[in-house]
Amino acid sequence: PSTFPHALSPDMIYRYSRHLLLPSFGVQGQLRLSKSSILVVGAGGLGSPALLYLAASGVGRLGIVDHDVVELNNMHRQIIHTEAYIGQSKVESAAATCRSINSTVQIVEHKEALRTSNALEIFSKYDIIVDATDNAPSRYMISDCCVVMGKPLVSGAALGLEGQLTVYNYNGGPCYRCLFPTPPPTTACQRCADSGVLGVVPGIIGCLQALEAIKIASAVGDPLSGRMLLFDALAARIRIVKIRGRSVQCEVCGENSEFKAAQFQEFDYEKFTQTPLSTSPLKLKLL
Amino acid sequence: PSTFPHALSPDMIYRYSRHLLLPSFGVQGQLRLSKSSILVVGAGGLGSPALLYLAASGVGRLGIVDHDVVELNNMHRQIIHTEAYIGQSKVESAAATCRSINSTVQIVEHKEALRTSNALEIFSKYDIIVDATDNAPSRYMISDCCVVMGKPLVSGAALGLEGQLTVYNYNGGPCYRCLFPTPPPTTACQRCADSGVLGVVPGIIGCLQALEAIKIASAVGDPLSGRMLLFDALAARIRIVKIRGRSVQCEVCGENSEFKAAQFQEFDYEKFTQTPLSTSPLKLKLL
Amino acid sequence: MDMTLILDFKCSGGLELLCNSVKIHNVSIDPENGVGKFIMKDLLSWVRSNLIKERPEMFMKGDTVRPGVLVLVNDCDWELSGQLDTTLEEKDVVVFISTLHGG
Amino acid sequence: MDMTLILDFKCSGGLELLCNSVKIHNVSIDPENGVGKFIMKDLLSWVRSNLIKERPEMFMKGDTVRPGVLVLVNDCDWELSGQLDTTLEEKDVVVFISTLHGG
Ligand SMILES: [Zn+2]
Ligand SMILES: [Zn+2]
Repeated sequence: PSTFPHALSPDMIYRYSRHLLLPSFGVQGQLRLSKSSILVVGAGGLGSPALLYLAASGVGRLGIVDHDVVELNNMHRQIIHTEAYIGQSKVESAAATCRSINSTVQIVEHKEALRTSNALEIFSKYDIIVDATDNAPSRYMISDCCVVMGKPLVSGAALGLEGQLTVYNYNGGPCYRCLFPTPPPTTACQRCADSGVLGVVPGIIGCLQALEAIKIASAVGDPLSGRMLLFDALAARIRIVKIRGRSVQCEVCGENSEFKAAQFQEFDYEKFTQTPLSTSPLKLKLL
Repeated sequence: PSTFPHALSPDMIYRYSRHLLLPSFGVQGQLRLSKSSILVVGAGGLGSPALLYLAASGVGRLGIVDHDVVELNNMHRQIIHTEAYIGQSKVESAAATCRSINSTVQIVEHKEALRTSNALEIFSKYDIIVDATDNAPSRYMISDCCVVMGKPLVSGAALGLEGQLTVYNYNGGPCYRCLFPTPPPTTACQRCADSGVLGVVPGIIGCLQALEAIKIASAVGDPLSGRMLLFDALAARIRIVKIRGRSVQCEVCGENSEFKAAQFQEFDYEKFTQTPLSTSPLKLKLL
Repeated sequence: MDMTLILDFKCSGGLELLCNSVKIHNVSIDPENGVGKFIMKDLLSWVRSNLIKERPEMFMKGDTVRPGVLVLVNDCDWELSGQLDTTLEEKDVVVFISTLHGG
Repeated sequence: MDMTLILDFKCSGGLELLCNSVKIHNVSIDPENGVGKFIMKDLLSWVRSNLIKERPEMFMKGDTVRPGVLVLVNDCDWELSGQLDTTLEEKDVVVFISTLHGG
C-alpha cells in the first residue's frame, strides 16, 4: 500500500517521528506496520478506538466490516461516529473519520454482514484480524476462519463494567474453540443491548486490541497469546492470567482436524450457538 | 448544565440507554454524571481519548485547557484532531470533535497555557480535574492547585511503551507531592518529543483516565486512589500497586501546611523543577 | 477433620449475579473426604450447595462448570493444573469467569 | 553465610536504560552483614556496585534512590514497609520505577 516500500517518505518521517524515536520500535517497526494490512470486524464500541488508533499509527491497509447503521444509542461508546452520520452506514462513517485523521492509510469499506459465504474472501486480503463483534456466533465464525486461513486474531469483548482480551491462533497458541469447544447456553450470552455497558469499557479494550495488532504487525514485543487480560472497571482491577495452549483435540485447529475452507463454508454458526449472527435493523425497530 | 436537573430527557434516555441498563450505574449514575463538570488539562495524547469518552458519556460540562496548535507529528496519537485542523488551536479542534459526537454536552474552550495566574479561576468552575499534560512543572502546579481548591485529580502519564495512572487528592488520599516531595533531576524528565511514544499507549491511559473521572463523577465503583496502575505495553503487563497515603509532613496537603491560594499564585514551578512549563511553538519550529 | 481450608473465590463476567452480586467470597471449608485433601471437584460441590441459590444451570453442567466458564486457580487456567482434580491449598485464589461476547 | 537470597528486581520508566535495557533481573545475593538479614539498603548498595554501569546519579542520591523513583516491594510502596529498612526475603519482588511525565 505504501508508495515507499523500502523506506519512509519525508512526510511519514515527520508524522511518525515519535514512533521512530523509540529504540524498540523505530524505523523497522514503522516500516513493517506500513506494509501490514489489518481487518477490524465490527465498527462499534470496540471497533471505534481500535480503528482510530490503527489508522493513526500508520498501518498500510485498514479494512472495516459492518452491516449496521449508526444509532443515537450507540453514541455513548462508539466515538468514531458523529451525530451527522446517525441513520447512515457505520462503515462509511468510520471510514470517513479514519481518513480525516490519516489520509495516507488505505481504508477499505466492507459494507456487509460477515458470513461464511464472504469471510474467506474478505479475510484473504489482510494479515491480521481484529474481532470487535458483539455476539457468540460471530466469535466462533471469525476464529474458525482465522484457523482455516492461518491468520492471527486479536479478540476483545466488553459487557457491563468488565472487559476481556486475548490473541488467538498466533504462533502455535490456542484458538477460540480450544478454550470454548462447546458454546455456552444462550441464556448466558448477554449483549450490550440487553445488559448495558459503560461506554469507556469497550474503549479501553478496543485500544488494547489496537496495541496487540500493532505489536504483531510490527513484530515488536510479546503479544497476549496464551494469556488473557481480565478487566474489572468498577474495582479498577486488571489481571492477566495464563490460559491453556493449543488443544490437540480441538475440532478446528487440533492435530486431526479436517476443518478446512469447505467445512467452514458449510458450518451453521447460528444453529451451533442457537443465536442469530446479527439482530436485523428491522427487528430492532420493532422493539 | 442539563435542562432536566432532576430527570433525564427522553433523548438522554435513548442516548444513554446502555448506561441506564447497568444495575450498578443506572439512572442515578447518569444523572450525577450529567450534573458534573470535568476539566481536562491538555488536548494531546492523553487528552484526546479522555475528552472523547467524557463527551460521549454525557458529563454536564467539559472544559479543555491547552495553548498549543495541532501539528502533523501529533497525529499518530492525538486522535481527536483531524488533518484539517493542522496549524490551528488544539482546543478549538478538540471542542469541535467533542460537539460533533455529543451536541448535548456543554464544551468550554480555555485557549491558554495553564499558569499560576489563571489556574485557580479556571479550576473553580469544575468538580474534577484530569491531568493530561506532558511535563513535570505542570504536574506539580495542577496537583497543588487541586489541593488548594479541594478537587480530586485524575493523573495519567505515558512515555515510550509505558504508562502510569492514579487518582490524587481524593477522599483523604495522597497528593502528587506526598509521593514526589522533591522534583526529579531534569535529566530524568523525558518528554514524548525527546524519547518518543507509541501512539496507542497514551490512548489506553487516557481512556482509563476518563473511566476514573466518570467513576468519581457518578459516585460508582472504587477510584484508583492510594493505588497506582503501571502499564508495560511491550510485555503486555499491567500491575496495580499500593502506594503511600497522605503524608502528614507534605508541604502542600500535610497537617501543618500553609500552602494556600496566595502561596500557590507566587510559587515558581519552572524554577522548582528547573523545567519550562511548555515548549513554545516558536522554539519548536527552530528545532 | 483437623484442617480448615481458607480460600478466596471470585465470580465475574455475570456469574456474580448467581451469588447475590457478590464478586469476592472468602470461604472456610472443612474437607469431607477424610484424607485432608481438597480438590476443585469438592469446591464445585460446596459452591453448588452453599452459594448458588438459583439457576444452577448457569454455573454448572453435570459435575463440572458449564460451557463458556473459565476456571482460574491462582491466575492460571485449570486445564493446566488438572481441572476437577486440581488440589487446593490454603490461600489459593479460585476465579470463575464467564466469557463475554459484547462489544 | 548459610543463606543466599534469590529475588527478582525490575526497572522501568526509563531506569532500565541504566542496566543495559534489561527490565527484569533475577539475582542471588549473599547477605554480608553477618546476621543473615538483608534489607533494602543492602540491595541498593548491591545494585549500585554490581549493575549500574553508568550515570549512577540517575538512580541514586546519597544512600537512597533519587527523587522521582518509586520503590515497590511485592507491589507495595516501600514507604509502607519501612523504606531502606524493609527486610527482604526469598522470592520477594522489588520494582524500581521512574515516574513518567509525558502525555
Ligand atoms: Zn483450537
Ligand atoms: Zn500531599
